[in-house]
Amino acid sequence: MSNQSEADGGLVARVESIASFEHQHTMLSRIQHALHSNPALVPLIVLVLSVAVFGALLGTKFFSSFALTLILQQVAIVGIVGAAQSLVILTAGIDLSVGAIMVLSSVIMGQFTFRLGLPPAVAVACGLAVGTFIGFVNGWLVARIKLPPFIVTLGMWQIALASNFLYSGNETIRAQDIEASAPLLQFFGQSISVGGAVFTYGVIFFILLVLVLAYILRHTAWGRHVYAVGDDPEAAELSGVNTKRILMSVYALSGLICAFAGWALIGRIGSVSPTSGQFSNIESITAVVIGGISLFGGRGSILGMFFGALIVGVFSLGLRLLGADAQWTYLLIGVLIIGAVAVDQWIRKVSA
Amino acid sequence: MSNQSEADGGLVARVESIASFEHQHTMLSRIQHALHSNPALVPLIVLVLSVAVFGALLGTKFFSSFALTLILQQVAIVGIVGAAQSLVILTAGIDLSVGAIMVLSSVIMGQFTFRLGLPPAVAVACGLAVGTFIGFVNGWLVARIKLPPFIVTLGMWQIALASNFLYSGNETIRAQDIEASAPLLQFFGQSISVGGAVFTYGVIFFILLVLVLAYILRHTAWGRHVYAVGDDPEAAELSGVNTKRILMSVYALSGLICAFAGWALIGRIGSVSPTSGQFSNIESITAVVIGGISLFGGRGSILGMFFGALIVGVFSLGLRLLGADAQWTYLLIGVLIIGAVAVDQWIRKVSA
Amino acid sequence: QEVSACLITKTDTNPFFVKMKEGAEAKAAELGITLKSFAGRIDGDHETQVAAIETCIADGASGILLTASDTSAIVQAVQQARDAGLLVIALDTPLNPIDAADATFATDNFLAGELIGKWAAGKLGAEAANARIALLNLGISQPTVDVLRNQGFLQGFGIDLADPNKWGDETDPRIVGHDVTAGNEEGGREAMENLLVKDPSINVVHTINEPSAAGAYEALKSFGRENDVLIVSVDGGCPGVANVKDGVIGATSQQYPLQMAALGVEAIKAWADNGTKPEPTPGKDFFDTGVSLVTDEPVEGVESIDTAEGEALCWG
Amino acid sequence: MQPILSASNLCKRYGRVTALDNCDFELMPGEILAVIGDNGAGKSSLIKALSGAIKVDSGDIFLDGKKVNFSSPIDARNAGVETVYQTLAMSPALSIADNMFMGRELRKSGFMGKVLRQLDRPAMERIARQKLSDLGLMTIQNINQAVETLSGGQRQGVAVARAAAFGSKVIILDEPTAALGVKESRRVLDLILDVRARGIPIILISHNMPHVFEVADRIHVHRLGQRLCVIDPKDYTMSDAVAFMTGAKAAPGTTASAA
Amino acid sequence: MQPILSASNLCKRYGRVTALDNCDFELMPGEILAVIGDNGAGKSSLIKALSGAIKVDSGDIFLDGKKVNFSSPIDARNAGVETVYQTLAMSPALSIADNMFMGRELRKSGFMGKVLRQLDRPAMERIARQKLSDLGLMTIQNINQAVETLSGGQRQGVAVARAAAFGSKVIILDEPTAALGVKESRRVLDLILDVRARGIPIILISHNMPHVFEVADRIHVHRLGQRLCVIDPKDYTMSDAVAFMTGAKAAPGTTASAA
Ligand SMILES: Nc1ncnc2c1ncn2[C@@H]1O[C@H](COP(=O)(O)OP(=O)(O)OP(=O)(O)O)[C@@H](O)[C@H]1O
Ligand SMILES: Nc1ncnc2c1ncn2[C@@H]1O[C@H](COP(=O)(O)OP(=O)(O)OP(=O)(O)O)[C@@H](O)[C@H]1O
Ligand SMILES: [Mg+2]
Ligand SMILES: [Mg+2]
Repeated sequence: MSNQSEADGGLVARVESIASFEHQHTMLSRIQHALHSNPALVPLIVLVLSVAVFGALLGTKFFSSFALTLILQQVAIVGIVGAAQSLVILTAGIDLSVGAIMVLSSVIMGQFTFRLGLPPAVAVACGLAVGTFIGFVNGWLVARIKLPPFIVTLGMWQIALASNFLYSGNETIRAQDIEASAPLLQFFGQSISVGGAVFTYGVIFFILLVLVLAYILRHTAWGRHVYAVGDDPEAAELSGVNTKRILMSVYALSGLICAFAGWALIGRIGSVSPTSGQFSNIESITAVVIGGISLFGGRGSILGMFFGALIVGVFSLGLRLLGADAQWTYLLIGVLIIGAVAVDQWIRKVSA
Repeated sequence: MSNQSEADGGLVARVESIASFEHQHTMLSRIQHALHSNPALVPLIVLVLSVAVFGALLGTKFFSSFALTLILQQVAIVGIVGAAQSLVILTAGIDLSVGAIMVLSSVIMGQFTFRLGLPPAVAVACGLAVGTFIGFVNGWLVARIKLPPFIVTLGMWQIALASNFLYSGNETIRAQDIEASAPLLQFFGQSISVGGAVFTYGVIFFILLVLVLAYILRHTAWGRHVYAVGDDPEAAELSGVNTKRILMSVYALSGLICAFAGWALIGRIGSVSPTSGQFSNIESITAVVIGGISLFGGRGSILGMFFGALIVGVFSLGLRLLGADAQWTYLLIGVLIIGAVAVDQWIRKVSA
Repeated sequence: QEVSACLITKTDTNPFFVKMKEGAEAKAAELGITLKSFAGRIDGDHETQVAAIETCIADGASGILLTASDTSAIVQAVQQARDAGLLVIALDTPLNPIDAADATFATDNFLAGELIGKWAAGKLGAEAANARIALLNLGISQPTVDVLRNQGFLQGFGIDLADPNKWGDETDPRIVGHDVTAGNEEGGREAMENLLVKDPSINVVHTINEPSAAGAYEALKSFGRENDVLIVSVDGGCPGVANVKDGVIGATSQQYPLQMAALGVEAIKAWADNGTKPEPTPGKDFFDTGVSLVTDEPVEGVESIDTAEGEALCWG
Repeated sequence: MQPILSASNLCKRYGRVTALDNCDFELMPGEILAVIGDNGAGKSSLIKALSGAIKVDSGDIFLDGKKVNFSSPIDARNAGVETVYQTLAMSPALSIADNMFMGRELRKSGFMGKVLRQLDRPAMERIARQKLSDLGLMTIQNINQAVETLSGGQRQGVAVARAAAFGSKVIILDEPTAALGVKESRRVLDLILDVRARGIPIILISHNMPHVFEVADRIHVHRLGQRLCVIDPKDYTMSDAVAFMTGAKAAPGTTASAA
Repeated sequence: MQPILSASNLCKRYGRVTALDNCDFELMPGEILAVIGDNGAGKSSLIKALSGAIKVDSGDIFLDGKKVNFSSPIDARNAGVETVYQTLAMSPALSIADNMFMGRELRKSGFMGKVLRQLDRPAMERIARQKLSDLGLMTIQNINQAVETLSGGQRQGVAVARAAAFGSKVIILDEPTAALGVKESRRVLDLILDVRARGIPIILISHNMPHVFEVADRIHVHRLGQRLCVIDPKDYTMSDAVAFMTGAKAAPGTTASAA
């Protein structure tokens, strides 16, 4: 027809075999490939190494089922909040209000029970609802009004925190009172012991939450859409993802998870204290980033966050047990945050 | 030659006029265009409006040259740090260590003078050098080791802050002592008054710094490269920008500016206190983002940051004067942060 | 067997706690005890304190010296430690309830506030009825010390407290306003500026601690008001006492952290050696380590020491 | 006959730039309509307007004679209009299979799918590989490769395969062969003809005149944000078409403007 | 005659994918060398290796007979090798003029330029507009427009204009006309011939066989990460070239492999 066909003439006898190159399948290249395709593996290795190092330095004081499960208890709250943070960061957002939502929800659970006299179950439900609602407002502002997540949640952080102080009247509800009249609030503080290992319900909830979210992110359409939105929102929108709905559901879910964290917090400290959680945002972001989730969205896995939270917990407890004083501990954690990510980067480079 | 030329035949008599559409040049469309092409204009408008509103509500108590220059004094430190932050954020980074660098530098200036007995000028130079060095280390880790800026500066924040407390022994150097033996340290605290308006040297430095940086970013090759690196580092690299050198120079400059902020801080609070500046990072980021600089890099202007810092200052003082108590002020500032950016977004949408 | 003890302070950046730590370390070295110190990151950070208590239990310490950031919220963790056989001594701030700890060595912060309140009222004399008061507090989360000092001051000055468990709910017209300082110079200066613009006639300033007082003074200086405003504060650190001497601060209530810490370490040693617990001050439910008003301008009816004596006793 | 997709008087301005200037458009059932025009003439803007990716300032769009108002590409897709954008619209970090099924993932049957809403990955991967093979994209070695690791041409192939697999009413292709090799381009042209044979009309934007003249039933010539004319490739030569589109010759049905 | 740019035994692997597999390469002075090959054959990888944009796993590169080791595109540019990448390498938020002069900005003369290092914007804008006009990119209405607001073809035009303006030793073009219209493509081909007339050799990657056969002096056929053969366009037809590149015919100088 046209001259293009002149060139196309060469296609008549074309060979239709699939192009293939040789592959070397050495042990090393397999490990590299595994590391590359499982972003959570690197933090896991860092975690195992750090447990081993502290175990060697501290002996059974550290390397006991009691101490190791203690770490789990210590990171559970940050970890639950970190799960919420992971979802938001995967969409290329950031949630600075997580800690404020958590503490406001716990205060509502406590005050609704003690000040308003609601049954604890209802108060808990109210707390969860408020957390979800605040998250939803965040999501609405981000998705509909198209405000930057950093600003939205920065504002919401201040709003929720101030509301928390104003509403609670800076009043702590004592553990004894809660135990006596509303033990449901301390639900996540109960524990089961196996040998020396102590698993509080909060820890169990944390682990289950991570597993469920890992499943959802990996194996459902919603999960893939969360990644797509974080990766390139415009492309996601053009290729048929309802980005607004995804964003709003992510922020609302994040709020709900934070409210659960607030409930778990009551279990952990026994009481309801409005001054809790002031560093939750920075700590949860630390866990997320050490866990290998990209702050630019779309890359990483929530299991990485789990290991990231544990790495911080291991370093904190280990250094404290080594007797480092607080400032030295902060200094070393600073060094180790950079170090952990540098190792991660190095491994990825080798495997690239 | 080939058939492609068959199509090209149509080009022989091609018309070589520049394509042009009609343009409507209404007043409104000009304003819209101006808003669109000057990202700093929107925060400026928000600023002017908020000054007008508070002025109307509060009268001369607020709308006096004294009160307005007081706001400048109150935002000068955050603003200087915000200038450093702006540079880093324009490269799509973030610097959480700004506050820590600032306070560590100021402690070094103070302690080198009083503990080591160095001449104040030398001590100041040492403080500036240390700030620059820490910034450079940040830059090196970001550019060479390719670690995420959030993580690098999160770690550096903890390291610098802990070093600050460890080195200073939490010891405050009193204003009276400094005044007596090393007034150079308080240089930025001196002021000139014009009518009721009071301009401290710190404020003047802040304004000059913003103007100089605005010039550099707009009118030098280095400035354009900063934008290019933030916009798309890979494209910048491929099109001939030495991205590593740009990143390192940006972080080092940021460190230097923070060290200057530390010096200015001594001028403002009179004394050298290791507990200052704990929220500088979040406050400077707030100013930057309210000022319309994108956290994803490459977009925005440092003048916007200037107005952003002032907006926060105006709201803080205005709300106080309206009688809002501290907790309510926090809450309202939260609302207003979101509101200011929503207005910004709305104006941009109209003009798009 | 080696005896080890833990010191857990609210923060390790406030000179007050730094001194407390130094006192405890000196005593521990003297008695041959291993001391590990922990701290929250900011005032109100009780979660880090809980983690620290757990660390001490895991570490097998004999006792804990604790200045609680949230006096109620920490109780459950303290109970856990006591159940594990550790002696828990509250330093500086009593727990809520006070018997949640085995013993309490504390300054009476309310009394500390009351002393400076009375002094300020006495200094103004009849003018006290028309005073214009600025209150520079710690933070919007209203930590316990913050409330105790603030309310103590107001009580001493003769102002109705409304709810004594929080600041900011008083309606007395003499109060110009409250602001928060984060307990440092920077916050002190900005808070003072805000309140001065709001009402330039301020003539009495209560500050939560001496660094915020120093900041407030800088603000007053820039307004040209440094000579006609009374600043009162609490702490009694050496820079603070020097500031009293220089006339920056009118009066300050001095506390004795070194003594608290030393007593605490001795108590733990005794507990580890023979299981004895310390006794409270007769007539009080805690061991009062005392507080004294430091000023060079004593007023009638308020007991005080001068700055020379204050400097001899100051801590840092 | 009624056009299946049509538009009248579309206008779209970007700041000072006018991308669509009272543009009309008509696509007849079962035809391949090529859209040609200079760079920046507004072709992509036109099809973005048709597929709901941008909101026009004014003008109406009709599908099957009924006025439609697509507020997003999802609406258009649900109405059966499938588009390959010039920018491809892929999520770089996700796999080829994920991208192909984005927004219409297959779920497992039974409990896993209904209750746990688990994706049927094996099925999605199988179908994805099948579609790519149909296009002759044999050099893709691994269907779970992230899209960002593909060559430019491979990416384009994936996008075209996606549209061809799912379009039910109209398929819009914005320069689908720009980055493709000779072999792959030929496959795409074959595929376009296949799709027409299935009765689905296609809008093809292309700068490749031989391709356009080979497959198009009608050619919409776009110039300065407007439809200049619609020509039948059998009545005009490539040279004529290029002359119209660059303004060298007056378009049929318009008064003369240039020599 | 000595090749101006040559390479031997280049290897590059991405994870499990082999992009370059012992590839050789030779560019003679003053010639236009076309590189053709299937999508994913490794053409872009080859020129990225030559221009310092990627580090090869092994192999050597020679410029003017001397072994070179470009560690970044800047090195290559400083040595006079200018490249238009397939991804174009532009900063979307910056203006056309900024992008054209990225990395070699003009400074004002005198105090403003020497001491204050101020850019000479008017000059840069003038030259940028000039270069674009030479390419016939007339639809660009505003030289200070951000690159992200340009149509795909306009962007490509800007990238080509940049390379042509600054290349002094070798110019490499990776599919420079892929998104260009008929008129603009013709301009690029004219420009390529102009550049050769100035004595500067060009490497042209293209899938457009008519273009290739029109301008190329020699054709490097790339297949499966290797140089399959180099042919003279006067000795073979397009059909032959396509057959070599897709493996349908054995390449000249190799033993037979397919019918
Ligand atoms: N988002 C945008 N913002 C501003 N201007 C835009 C935007 N998108 C397109 N334009 C402008 O609108 C005009 C039409 O662009 P469009 O992409 O529709 O052209 P096109 O005909 O598809 O060109 P090509 O053949 O090069 O793809 C161009 O001048 C372009 O610069
Ligand atoms: N960054 C990368 N990571 C992983 N694989 C890559 C990367 N870049 C290229 N590849 C792979 O290397 C092979 C060669 O890619 P290359 O881009 O060189 O092909 P090409 O010949 O330029 O193709 P096209 O004509 O489509 O542009 C492809 O299989 C591609 O998937
Ligand atoms: Mg287009
Ligand atoms: Mg290529």
